[in-house]
Order: sequence, then structure tokens, then C-alpha cells
Amino acid sequence: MSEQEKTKVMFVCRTAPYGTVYEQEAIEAMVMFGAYEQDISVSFVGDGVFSLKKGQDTALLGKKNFSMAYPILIDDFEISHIYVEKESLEERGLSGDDLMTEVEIVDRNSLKQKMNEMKALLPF
Amino acid sequence: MSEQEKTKVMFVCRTAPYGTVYEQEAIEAMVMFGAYEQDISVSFVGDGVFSLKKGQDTALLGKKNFSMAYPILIDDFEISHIYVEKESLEERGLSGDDLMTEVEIVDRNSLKQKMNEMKALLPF
Amino acid sequence: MLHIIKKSPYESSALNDAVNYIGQNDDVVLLVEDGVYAAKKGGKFEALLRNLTQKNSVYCLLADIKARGIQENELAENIKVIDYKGFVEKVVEHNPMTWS
Amino acid sequence: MLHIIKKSPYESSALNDAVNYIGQNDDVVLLVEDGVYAAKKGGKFEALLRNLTQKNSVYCLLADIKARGIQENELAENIKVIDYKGFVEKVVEHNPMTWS
Amino acid sequence: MKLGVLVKEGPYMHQAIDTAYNFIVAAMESGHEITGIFFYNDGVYNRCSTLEPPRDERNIMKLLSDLELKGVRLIVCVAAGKRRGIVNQTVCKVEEISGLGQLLELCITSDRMVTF
Amino acid sequence: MKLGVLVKEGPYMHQAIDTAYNFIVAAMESGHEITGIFFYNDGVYNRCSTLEPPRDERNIMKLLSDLELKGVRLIVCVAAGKRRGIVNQTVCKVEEISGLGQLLELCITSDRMVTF
Repeated sequence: MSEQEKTKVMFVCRTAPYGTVYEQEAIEAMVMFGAYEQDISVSFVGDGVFSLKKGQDTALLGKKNFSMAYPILIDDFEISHIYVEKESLEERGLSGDDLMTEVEIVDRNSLKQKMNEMKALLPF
Repeated sequence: MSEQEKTKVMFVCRTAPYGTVYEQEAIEAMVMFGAYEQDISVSFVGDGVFSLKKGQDTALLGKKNFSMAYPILIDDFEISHIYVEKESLEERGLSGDDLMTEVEIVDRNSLKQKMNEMKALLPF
Repeated sequence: MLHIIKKSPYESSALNDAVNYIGQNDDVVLLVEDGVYAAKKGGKFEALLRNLTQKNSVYCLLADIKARGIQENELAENIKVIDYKGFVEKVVEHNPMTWS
Repeated sequence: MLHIIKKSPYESSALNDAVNYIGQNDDVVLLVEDGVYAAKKGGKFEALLRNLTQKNSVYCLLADIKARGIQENELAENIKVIDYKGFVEKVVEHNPMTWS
Repeated sequence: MKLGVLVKEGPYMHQAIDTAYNFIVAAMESGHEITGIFFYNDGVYNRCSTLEPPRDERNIMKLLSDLELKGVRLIVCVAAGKRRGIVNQTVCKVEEISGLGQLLELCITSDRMVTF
Repeated sequence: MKLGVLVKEGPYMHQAIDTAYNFIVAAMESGHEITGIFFYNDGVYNRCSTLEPPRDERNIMKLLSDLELKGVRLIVCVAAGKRRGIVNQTVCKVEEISGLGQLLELCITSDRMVTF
């Protein structure tokens, strides 16, 4: 399939992990979407950036640590891009070093441009 | 039953109506509680104050206008007090004249004192 | 883009988060559900909305303001009121993003 | 009173609403679930928490900070960490109100 | 225009399904095509077959079934449904249960995707 | 001390029931009495009998049934349940379904009420 024919879809992840199931079910959707050879990207804005925080350990909660899926999304599941919004990181006292995986840290204006190019935006 | 033996319970309503069901189900609980001859009060703080806004008309939404229950809570259902927090009203551009029923408008400090006297606080 | 805002600005960051992504050009804002409370005259968010309406069209959903007892004359300046068909038109004109 | 705060302060007004009701005397604050993000050092709410800890004890739940990858040395000053048994003790000591 | 709909919240608890319903009715009246409604997260509860709302309240199950009679495709995510107990025995129509691939298909085949 | 619990959110969607469960286990280990768990609002979904979480995830239905075996009273609000489809056929144990008066009774008989 040529690049032009691919549908551009972006997951916009705005929710912190564990307090609600949104981010966990967003990952489940990303993994499935990755199998269909479309142009899928993921952005983390607002509290969504907490999903990528290093060192998550859910043993005491008794919940599954679903964050382990993020590092393999790009390689194994054909997610084209993972963007993290710079301003949201800063506001939360985080930097790229605090994140568990290599991502593209972009500012709001750049992320906004990328959103404009999408056919569908799926907020989580 | 003497006043001393009654259990003091306060519903703390913090949610706007219609966007979620919390306030509607809070009223359903208030109505039931009113039948048991305990000392039940209700406070509206934050977005909860919107529940009492005059002139609600849900015809276009297709939802039930449950706000009609508020004016009869004190008389028919033995709710001891309905408090509305003054500061929350002001922040939202509302005053007592905007409300559909006679309530006790109290400031934060007074409401806090009343909360301190409760045996149980039920947030909605 | 059409920015659909569903939560009350008093209890949620949805409006503020959306404002960061509202561009100069042809971005449009639609307040629905508890999001309409942002548009109430005299409320804490009137100034923010006034700023927004300088460069962007801001709509709110008729059914949602009526349900909440907000009359059209209680809305901040320059806020336009639309019904569900108007909502559909906005979605046809602009790609939607929902902030909840 | 024990003020239990469950939502992230970045997306919800829960913390700010609670702060209005935290008295001088023996009121105590417990951050749980996404509420623990308020306690992160370097975050936007560090100053508010610092103010709070001047007159009130502020606790956060161990299981919730660990799940979210926040180490104890990443917490703002004077925030105390407790486990579920500590949570129970606080409820025994103070009448709880949950802000979500 | 072809419009796809994603519903992420449950019935009665949130207004999402009510807004979605009113939006869809208006879109169809205006001559647009609804490619489908995908129910994800708590949205799957909207298709629970045992809803019994009070008689003076709207029946969300019935409103959605009416849309289905008018040709709107309803799709309940199998994974989100299982987690919440919306499975073969409890969903309105077993044929509605499907995978996340259907959500992507809606994104591909619709001119616009709207999330409620 | 006698502790009553109110749960207002559904399983998996929100962390509320997980926090409540861990709190209750700790309270019982510390020798306190749990007077009951009242499920209201979306909380009623926690007692849906058809939950099928993935095998690598906690089974909330089972965790709650374990508490019941240890003598904790579980009470599902009948009105909130009906609205959401949690009725005789779908609730774990029909005897758990009861009215809002039980919530007030928990307030009366418990030294503390904790909301999750």
C-alpha cells in the first residue's frame, strides 16, 4: 500500500495511568491498529505524559503494569510515531530522562501541526 | 427519637447536573434518607451549586428534569438543611436570585464547621 | 479543527488543555454538555472566552444550555448558539477533536 | 477531618476544592490514586503542597506512588508516605471526606 | 458525508451517549451516512440487554435499537466488553460484538470520526 | 472500629474498587470490623456476574467474593442497578440487591464511612 493510501490516525493520550483504565485500553487499541498497515501515531499531552514515566511498579496495587508495552510499540507494532508534548512534561517536573522509552519530544505548535494532518483523532 | 440519638449525615454535592448522573442519584438517595428520621443535610459546593439553577428545561436533551425535586426536599422529605456555598456561587456568576428554591447560603468557614459536626459525609 | 469541549472548566482541565491547541486560523470551538458552563456571563471563564472569540468562532449547544437553566441572554458576548444540526454542520466543516 | 484526594490536580479541581476546606487544626490530607501526582517534586503543585505542609500533615499512599514510577526521593518536602494500614489508621483517627 | 462515532462512556452515568444519539439523529435527518457506532471503554455498557430504567426516564437501550432498525451499525468491543461483563449472554445482539479492527475500519471508511 | 464503605465507580474503569479492596484487607488485618460495602452509581457494576477479565489481570469479581467469604456484607443498590442492567439475572448474588436505606444504616452503625 502506498503512503498516500494509508489512513492517518492519531491516539491523543491525555489521561494518567492506573487511576482510570483509559490508557490501558488505549494501548490495547494501539497494538491492534499496528497490525493493519495504516499510518498510526500516538501523542501524549497533559497527564498522558505520566504514562511513560520510568520505574512503574504496580505490585503493591495488584494491577497489571501495562506500561511495559510502550517501548515495543514502535518496533513490533508498527506505530509510526510516538510524540510527547514538551510543555506538559515541564509543567509536571519531568524531562526526557524520566521517560521509559525513546520518544519524539515536540512542542505544542509542532504537535498541533501534526494533528492538523490527521484524518482521525482518537482521544483517550 | 431524641435529637441526640439521630445520626448526622451530610450529602456533599460537588457535581454539575446532566453531564453525569451523580446529582440525580444523590437526590434519589436524599429522598430515601429523608424517610428514616435521622438528621440529614445537603450542601452544594463547587459545580454542585449549578444543580439549583432556576429555569432548567431538559426537553431538547430528552433527559428527565430531576431538579424539580429540590424545592420539595425540605418540606416533604425531612431534609434538615440545604446549604449552598457562597464562594462557589460567586465564582460562577450566580447569586441567591438565580436559585430555584430557598436555601441557606453560607460561607466556606461556616460550612466547614457544619461538616465537622457530621458523623458521615457522602460526596456526590 | 473543531474542538469539542465536554467538561465543566471549573472542575476539569479540558478547556484549558484545548485552548493550548486552538490555532489562529480556522479552528472552531464547540461547548457541549457540562462544557457550556464556560460560556456563562459573569463566571470565572468569561474573560478567557472573550479572548477566544476575538480570533475563533465559539459555539455552544442549545439543548445543553437550556437543560442547565442558562438563557441565551446569560451567555458571554459573541458566543453563538447552535442545535444538533448545527453541531453536525460544524463536524462536516472541520475535523473534530473531543476534549473531555 | 481526613481529606482524601483521588484525582490528578492537573486535570481536576479536587485538590483545590479540598484546600478550601482544610482547616488549621487537626485536618489531615491523604493523596491517593492519581491524587499522588500533586506531591511530585518539581511539579506545578509543589508550592501549594509546601504551604499545606506548614500547618497540616500530608500523606501519600505508597502503592500509588510506586505504581506511577514516583520514587520517595521524588516527592516534595515533608510529604509522608504510608501504606494501606496507615490509610486505615488515618481513617480511625479522623472523619474522612473524599474529594474526587 | 460519512460519519463514524466512538462512544467511550456508559449509559446514564455520563451524558455521552445522549449527545451521540441526538447528534446521529440530526446527522441522518441532514442526509449524512452514519458508518457505525463503536462502543469502547465503559461505552460497552450501553448495549447491556438488561437495562431497566425507571418508566419516566429515556430508555437508552431502546433508543439505540431504534437507530439499528434505521440501519446504523452498532459495534461493541469484545475485549472491553469481556472485562466488564458485556458478553454473549448480556449484550443486546451477539452479532454486535467485534474487535478493535472495526474501530480502525470506521476511521478508514468515514470522512469524520467523532468521539463522545 | 466499625468501618462502612461506599463504592461509586465501576470495575477496571476506575481505581476506586482496587483502593477500596486494599483498604478493607488492611482494615481487617488491623482488627477492624467492616460493616459492609454499599455499591452505588457505577459501583453496582462491580457485582456483575459475567466479568471476564484477561487471565493476566486481577479478577475483581473474585476479590469481592473472597471478602464476602470472610464475612464482609456486599450491598448493591437496587435502583442504580436496574438503571444499569445489574438485576437478578446479572448480579453475583440476588440477596445482595437492596435499597438505599441500607446505605443510611451503614452510616448509622459504622463509626466511619469511607467513600471510594
